[in-house]
Amino acid sequence: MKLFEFEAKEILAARGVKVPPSVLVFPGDDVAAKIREAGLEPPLVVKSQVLVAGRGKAGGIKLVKSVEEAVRVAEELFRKPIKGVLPGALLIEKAVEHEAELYAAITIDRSERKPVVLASRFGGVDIEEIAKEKPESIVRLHVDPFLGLRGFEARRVGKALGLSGKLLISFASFLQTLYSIFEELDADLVESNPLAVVGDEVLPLDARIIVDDNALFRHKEIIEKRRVEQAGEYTEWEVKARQIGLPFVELDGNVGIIGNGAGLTMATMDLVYSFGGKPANFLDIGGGARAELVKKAVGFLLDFPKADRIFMNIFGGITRGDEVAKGVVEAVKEKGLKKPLVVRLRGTREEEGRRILEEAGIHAYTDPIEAVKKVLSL
Amino acid sequence: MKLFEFEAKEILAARGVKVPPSVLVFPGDDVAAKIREAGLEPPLVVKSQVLVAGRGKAGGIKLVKSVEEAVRVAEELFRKPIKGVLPGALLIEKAVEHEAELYAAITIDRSERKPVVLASRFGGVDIEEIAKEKPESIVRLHVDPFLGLRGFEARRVGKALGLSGKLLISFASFLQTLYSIFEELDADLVESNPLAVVGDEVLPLDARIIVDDNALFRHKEIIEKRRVEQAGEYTEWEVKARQIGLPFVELDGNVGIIGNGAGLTMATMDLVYSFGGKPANFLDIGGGARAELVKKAVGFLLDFPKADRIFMNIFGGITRGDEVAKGVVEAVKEKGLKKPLVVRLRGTREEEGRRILEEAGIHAYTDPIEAVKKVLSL
Amino acid sequence: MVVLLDESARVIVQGITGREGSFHTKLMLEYGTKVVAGVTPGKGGSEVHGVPVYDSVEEAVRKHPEANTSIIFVPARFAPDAVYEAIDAGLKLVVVITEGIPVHDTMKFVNYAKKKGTVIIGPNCPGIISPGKAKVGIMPGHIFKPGKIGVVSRSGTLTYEISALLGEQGLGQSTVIGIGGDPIVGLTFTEAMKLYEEDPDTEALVLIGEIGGDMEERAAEMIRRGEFTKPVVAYIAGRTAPPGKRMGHAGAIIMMGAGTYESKRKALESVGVPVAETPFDVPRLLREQLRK
Amino acid sequence: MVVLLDESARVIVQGITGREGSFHTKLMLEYGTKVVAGVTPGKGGSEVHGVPVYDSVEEAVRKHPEANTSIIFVPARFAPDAVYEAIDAGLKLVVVITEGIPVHDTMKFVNYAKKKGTVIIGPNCPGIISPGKAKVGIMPGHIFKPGKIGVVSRSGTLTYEISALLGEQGLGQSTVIGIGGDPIVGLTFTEAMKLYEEDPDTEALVLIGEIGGDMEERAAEMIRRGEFTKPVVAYIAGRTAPPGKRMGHAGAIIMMGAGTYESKRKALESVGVPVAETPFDVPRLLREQLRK
Repeated sequence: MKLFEFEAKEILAARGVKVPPSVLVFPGDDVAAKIREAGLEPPLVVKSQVLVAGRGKAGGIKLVKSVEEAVRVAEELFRKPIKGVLPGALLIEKAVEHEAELYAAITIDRSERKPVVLASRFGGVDIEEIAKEKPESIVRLHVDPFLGLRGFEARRVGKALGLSGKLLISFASFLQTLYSIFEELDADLVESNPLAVVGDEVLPLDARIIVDDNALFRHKEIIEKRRVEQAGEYTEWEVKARQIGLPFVELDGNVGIIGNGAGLTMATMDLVYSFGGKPANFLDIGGGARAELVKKAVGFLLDFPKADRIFMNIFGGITRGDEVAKGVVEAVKEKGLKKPLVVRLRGTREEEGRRILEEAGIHAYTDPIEAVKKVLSL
Repeated sequence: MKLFEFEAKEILAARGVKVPPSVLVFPGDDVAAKIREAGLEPPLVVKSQVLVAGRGKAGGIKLVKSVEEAVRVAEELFRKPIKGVLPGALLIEKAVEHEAELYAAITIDRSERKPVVLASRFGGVDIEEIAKEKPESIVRLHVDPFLGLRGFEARRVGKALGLSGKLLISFASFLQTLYSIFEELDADLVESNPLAVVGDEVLPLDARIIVDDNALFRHKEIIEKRRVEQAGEYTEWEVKARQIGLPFVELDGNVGIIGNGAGLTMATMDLVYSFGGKPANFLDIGGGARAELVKKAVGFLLDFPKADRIFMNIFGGITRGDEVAKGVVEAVKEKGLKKPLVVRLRGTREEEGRRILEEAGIHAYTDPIEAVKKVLSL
Repeated sequence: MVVLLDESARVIVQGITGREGSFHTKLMLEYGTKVVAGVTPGKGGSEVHGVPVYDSVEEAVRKHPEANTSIIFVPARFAPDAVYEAIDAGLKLVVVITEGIPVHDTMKFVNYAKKKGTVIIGPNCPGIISPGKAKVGIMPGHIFKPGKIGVVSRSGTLTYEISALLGEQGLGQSTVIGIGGDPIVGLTFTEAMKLYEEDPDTEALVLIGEIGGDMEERAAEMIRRGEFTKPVVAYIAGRTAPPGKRMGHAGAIIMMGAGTYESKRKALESVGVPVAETPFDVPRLLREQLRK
Repeated sequence: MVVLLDESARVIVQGITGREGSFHTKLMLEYGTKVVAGVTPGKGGSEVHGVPVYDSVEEAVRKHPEANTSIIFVPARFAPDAVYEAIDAGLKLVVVITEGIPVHDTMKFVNYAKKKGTVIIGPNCPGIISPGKAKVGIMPGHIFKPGKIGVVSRSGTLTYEISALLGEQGLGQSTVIGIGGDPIVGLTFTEAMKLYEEDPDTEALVLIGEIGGDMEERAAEMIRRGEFTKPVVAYIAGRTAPPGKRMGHAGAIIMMGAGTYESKRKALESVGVPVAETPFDVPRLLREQLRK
């Protein structure tokens, strides 16, 4: 679960980190009044609270010189989708003069299977570019997950960035706070970019936290506190899918895709692509799906307008062919066969599944190549 | 810092542990009304909220059969000092029928330098007696402080007590909660005795938590939340001493004691005792005490009525003799030499200190034996 | 010999009384796997498909000292504890089927296992099978045929798909390992490859990768260093997955610019490993490699 | 040879720029201790009494590879980090003067040090002195005289008191260790005794104990097992401290019925160790032991 910038900053502030003074505004708010109440003096920064990467480059962050300009820009940003998603709120923040912009993050190094601190003196711009062009400028430090990030390790990172004196202490203490958030919130990523240098101290101008979805049961307070709903992260159809519990990702093409298992579903997309088609989505029914779930998934794609045809690719291991077939037949019965549906079915209870589908007038392929050619020819 | 029973039970309940229904009453409360509001039906248990050991045996816990009796007993307990201290509150609790009483605690094993789980099937009575008479009935399990108490280890303890089925799971989960409190609150001790067995579940009838004083800076919320002040743990003069920051313990004798360092102060008490005297207190000015602190300590004992004489024993290491002497002289100047004061002074800046004292008419001994004989002869 | 698993496996099923645990115990027994004990805390003393159930792994091992392997079906919240229990009881191979374990928990128990010398497969994996010898996992056993090809995969269903294709074309398998789809897994590609390299019964290897992470790049690096010398064919799922989008599980997030399809393909091809366009091209490419 | 500390000690002072750190650096230098570097994060580049200051122990050790010992004056909240830093930098003896460290923190770094092979003295201790050779601590150096008696103590001021008495009566000391008054300390009586047993320059040992804990009982047990064979005299403070009351620091709480004065005295006397009635009886008892 990705947290919004303002949520991440609230979490930092609750742990004693100084963040720029700001106010959160919602659609319909009297923006000028809110700015005055918060005692914010221009220049200000108006920031679209969306959860897509590259928000700044996409025009979601604007510097304004007056309250009037802030009001005008806020109206504009509320109506401006960033990479397809509209913000549920805007963060209006005091623009802070600063001497330098650093980068600091804690994430998990999958290969080392340890937490890793990443830091750079060149924050603020696209850190991925920096990582490619000047890999030596990225400082990495692995952390023993049973010991946590100790103070001297945090200072070692700061020293490697060339910091000294009080700024070194401020940076190290900030890193330790990031780590404590990383650990306490089961985060996949805790990041500040840019992390400004203001005199002897660091000040996070932006902050990102991604909490491990699998650990959310331990962090109900995050969900309970959320003031901005799904908006800001998902498209309209993705929101619908999440509401009925389907792991669905919207894409740009026209071929609806259903598979079982993330790997096979991705492979199915790749197959469509390599035969000249373009997938409209990713939809994985997982392992051991029952008829009910299959019905829901197929029904959803029958409704999903971007998909003008559906390609369903199932290789049953713990997923049973008969359950899959029953689900497909029920979905078609309920929604009607509004668009072409090609099914490829193999694995456990393949024959029974095939029979159920054929009885309902749906042909089930064995060979996926044959099936993909068919679906693209329609 | 010792937590009251009701505080410990609030902490357990906040972590999802079921505790007996109860209500906390303060002096002046309408006890009958409070019991009714809380929906408690007799039989009830009225418990004096004091922090001394052996509260039950000293008459601080009473079973009552009616609300009227509860009111009467509450009035009585509010006026009844337990080992010298009056309760600031009473906990009135539903008396719970139960099949057995266990003992469970987490503390620190100093020798192994690890957390240790202690558990017994024979809770409820004096566990120290059980530990002496049937040491084999106490189950001990050491915990790796970097891993914490893992579920299977907690179940191993339960199995060793002879538990099985759902009761085993309930007990193990209770132990893990105790451990999480032990760890999160930096506790010296987290204990439940008796821990009742009610059907398939455990239910703490009593609970004790002692938080490491050195770690209180991490747990300000505990101090902020405290509803019952010092009362219940310290005598009147101990409370006064704490208010001015002196580590003072009241004892039964008549010889006021001041020393530097806990070891030397205890040794000074022992010395007084072995020459036939009885110490009135323990008061340690610690290492490197300045004149200001010495003045405060001497002044305090000059006022303390139980002490009819004062024996001050200083061996200066980082503590300087001149600073000690200055403090003594100032205290005597302010309070007057209300009672005999014998000073033994050695170590760093011994001569200067001696000179300052002699100028003020106070003789300073070098030999502690001579000094102790003198103080006891007065 | 085969990799990690053969007829000598004596298996404890942790979480044996649950729906999945009980069902797959039956299937493992039918396949011929020697399941010697089950564990479900609080249910000690019962039986599942003739397998005795204990309250703890410690007890199970005491009663069945020949036990050397564990498979875990315990729900995500309790699975990390089950892993520690298996490690501390001295079991040398632990297969974690459970899906949805918080990654911080996995990170910790995987580090712990390493220190203690236990091999973890998974979590969120189909398990391991040495066809005809033993299966410790949830894969449909009949799909796999005995042979000389090793398969190591980040994806469950793709493993079945590709192993079935291989079998149909006479390319049976020595050992097939589904290492799991989570961001952190106990056994990585390179660690598995070390074992396949040493296994005389494995002639060639199929690597089934996915976008995200850098396990495929590290596999290529290992081949470049000459530490893996047998023929390899790879397939990588997710070529058309857009960057930054979650593809169903965290194993497929692309982060920090690393782990793209192109990066993985380039790395593997640069060390002479052909990368199949679709899963269905794998058998053909493998035959070509074996002919060389 | 002496125990743990001799002229070869090359010392780093952590927290050197603080009031205590700077003051005692001066006294240690005056005593002849070779203080080679100081550390205060953020103050690297300065100097204290001619000792160069660095931002980290790592840096200090890089510049002064002969460093082998550290003494820590860092405030309680930051002291555990300083201990880990010293251990990770490879220092083999770390003396923790700091008072008031949470016992959970101490428990962790002491366990960590053990794994890494570093000896911790303290926390909340006066340090260690080998009279005439080196002093790594805060004790007044002039009190101690070189000789053949080992002193190991849980109390600071009692150590000074008793060492001074010994010195006055011609009983100089080989090494005096104040192990610290906290509930958990890095070096226990028995661990120290192992070192004194092996030290040819120590002829007899004075144990200065306190009520609480069971270190004195364990010392007696060690003597019973024949693992410590030199003459021993003990003094135990707190005979008249009432049970269950806190006597100034947590080291003196009596818990769970163990650790009473009587239990300690009985244990020691049962293995032939005389327990002095007062600190002032120690020299006489020691002479009697040495005469045997």
